[in-house]
Amino acid sequence: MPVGLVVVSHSRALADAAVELARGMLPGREQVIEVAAGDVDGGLGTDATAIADAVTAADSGDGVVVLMDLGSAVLSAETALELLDDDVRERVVLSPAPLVEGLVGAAVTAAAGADRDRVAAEALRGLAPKQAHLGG
Amino acid sequence: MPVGLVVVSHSRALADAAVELARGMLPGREQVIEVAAGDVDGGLGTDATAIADAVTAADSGDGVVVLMDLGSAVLSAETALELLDDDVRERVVLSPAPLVEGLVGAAVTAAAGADRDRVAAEALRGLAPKQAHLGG
Amino acid sequence: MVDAEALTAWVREFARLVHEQRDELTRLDSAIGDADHGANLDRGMTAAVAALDAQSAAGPAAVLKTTATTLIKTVGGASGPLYGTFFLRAAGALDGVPDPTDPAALARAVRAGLDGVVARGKAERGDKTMLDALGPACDALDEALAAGKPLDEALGAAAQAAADGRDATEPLVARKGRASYLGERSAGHVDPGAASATLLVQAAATALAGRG
Amino acid sequence: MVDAEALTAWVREFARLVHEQRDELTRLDSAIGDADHGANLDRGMTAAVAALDAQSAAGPAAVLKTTATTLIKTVGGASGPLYGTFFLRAAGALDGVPDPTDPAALARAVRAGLDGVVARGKAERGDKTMLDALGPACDALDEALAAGKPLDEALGAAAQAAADGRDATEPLVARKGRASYLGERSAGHVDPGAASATLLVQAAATALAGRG
Ligand SMILES: Nc1ncnc2c1ncn2[C@@H]1O[C@H](COP(=O)(O)OP(=O)(O)O)[C@@H](O)[C@H]1O
Ligand SMILES: Nc1ncnc2c1ncn2[C@@H]1O[C@H](COP(=O)(O)OP(=O)(O)O)[C@@H](O)[C@H]1O
Ligand SMILES: [Mg+2]
Ligand SMILES: [Mg+2]
Ligand SMILES: [Mg+2]
Ligand SMILES: [Mg+2]
Repeated sequence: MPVGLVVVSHSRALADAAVELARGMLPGREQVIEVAAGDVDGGLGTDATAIADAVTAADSGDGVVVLMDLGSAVLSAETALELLDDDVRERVVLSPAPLVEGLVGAAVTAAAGADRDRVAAEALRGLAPKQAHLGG
Repeated sequence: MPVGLVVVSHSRALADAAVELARGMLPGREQVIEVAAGDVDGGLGTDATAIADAVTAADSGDGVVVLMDLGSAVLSAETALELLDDDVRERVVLSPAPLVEGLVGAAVTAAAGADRDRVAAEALRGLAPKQAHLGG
Repeated sequence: MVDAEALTAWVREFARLVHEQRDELTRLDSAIGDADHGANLDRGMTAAVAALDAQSAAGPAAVLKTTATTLIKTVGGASGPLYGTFFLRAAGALDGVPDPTDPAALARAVRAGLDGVVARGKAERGDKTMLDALGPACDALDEALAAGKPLDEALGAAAQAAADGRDATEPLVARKGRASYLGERSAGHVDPGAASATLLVQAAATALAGRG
Repeated sequence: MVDAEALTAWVREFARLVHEQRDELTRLDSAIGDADHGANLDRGMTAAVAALDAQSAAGPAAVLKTTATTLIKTVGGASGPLYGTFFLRAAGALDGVPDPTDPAALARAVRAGLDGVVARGKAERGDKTMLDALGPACDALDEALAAGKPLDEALGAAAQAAADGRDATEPLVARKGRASYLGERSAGHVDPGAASATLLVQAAATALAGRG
């Protein structure tokens, strides 16, 4: 089973749009990408219990890579790990990759059947093409 | 006049949501953030003429920092520069920063009146807090 | 005796103070953050009180655990996982303790909560966060109890230490959380989380008075 | 004589071929990209033809410039700025030239366009992009004209070189554009941009035949 992905953002609209962009790279291919975004009222915020649920839904036994936007999304994702069972928790990587750019690389790599560490590594490389092109 | 920002994305929804997130950091403060996102039909894509227009709208004489998602957004932004007058072009920085994380830092810094190079530098630092926290 | 009922009273009093100070907390957050700390915490604590009301008789650890999970779910901002972790770790420290109603057990629980906030947020004291109020409060509580002071007095000292710590955040430059994006410009404002953490300690002093 | 009318015929023929091959281009892009290359380029070239129809009599450079700005605006994907830059730089190379209708001027314009694609995309030949068709086509055109061949023959050689270059992309690993995300898995498929670039050169061979 492929590695699952979870997108954590303060903004549901942002997460959904990032997933749409990443899915554009996977015409006709399957990939689990769960979203946990927005606060309980649908405003800007994050909810660790929703993140824990998304990780559980994304996990098929081969692990999950979680991408977060910034700030409290990271704190909530860490808190979500605390809510999960030990065996699930140790299959989860919280990635410091750039949310949008990292998700695209991670999605393509996960859909191709790469393992969790390779998917996470690809997410971390997310800025590489842009940096190489702009020389930044 | 503060430095203007332009968000270039394949996805209008993504750009708008990123701007909303960044504006959340600026309660009661003003900041020019123009969006050029989506193709002419509103689908996923970029349009260099729309980017050139957004840069022109964002420029108040102290320069513009442009953030792009990936791939053809970068090519379209470069093409947009080719469509602009020389004097405007040399005030524009195309930043290889992470789109979402960089925009938040750039917006806070630009709204505080920093110059173009400081705004661009802050955009490039966009991943730093997340990386420091996660140790990535 | 710091039993489940006493802890519930503490949570309620914290919710009451947060609701009362909601606009002030948001005002502080609008200077160096995103102007939502009052709304975030009021939503979270209102939900926590509702969850405790809905819950049938539970032990001390369960009261704190319910508060934790509700905050984690409903606050939305950074203070959600941070206060959530505070209550979660505090609950863990009370769990299975022979006499959780002993003031020393309360002090250990609060210390575990503080350590949780540090582990979660990776802030140090002086970074202009809630830690700058919570940390000194914990220290004052421990010192007073170690010196044989009654719980009332110890909590009073803790509340004073929290308030002093909160006020001392004003000149600091933020190094954690949203405010850190402002760099030097974050100086000159009291940290909203330090202000709400002070309410948490004041609520303990009020609600647990006479329970030692 | 490669005048404005001839260049317009070239653009029209390219649009016709792209429309005809739209599904095939998209099929290629679905294997190593995002399955939109046919739709992108068909939308762009349809708009370019409409823009030329709407434009009153214009010189050779203006025909290419209108095509360029329309593609830049309407294609949406990477091929938009790339073909847009191709036509923009080609237009620039014809601008102010004493005899823009001379085959040598056409060859210089196409070379300028190719250099523009390189400057914009920063790809090298062998990176599995449109360059792998356009580059050899340009070389073949220059060589044939330098050897004194007539334009017809030179464009025929260019079209053959483009098709060979396109076919040669199949085993390559993509190093630019979306397909590069696939790494080794991009091998075994023809590059969609190399396929459409071949149509561009074939369109020149057809539309400019007998104009040398
Ligand atoms: N890493 C951290 N460690 C400790 N406290 C933090 C940290 N990050 C933020 N805080 C506290 O959280 C408060 C802000 O809470 P809130 O406004 O609810 O969240 P957000 O910043 O996500 O909008 C800050 O004033 C600060 O005291
Ligand atoms: N940097 C580049 N240099 C040259 N050609 C490129 C580059 N990036 C992409 N291409 C070409 O563009 C084609 C894809 O075009 P298209 O599908 O319209 O854009 P997108 O990839 O944005 O969806 C590729 O097949 C390739 O030939
Ligand atoms: Mg806030
Ligand atoms: Mg917030
Ligand atoms: Mg494509
Ligand atoms: Mg595309």
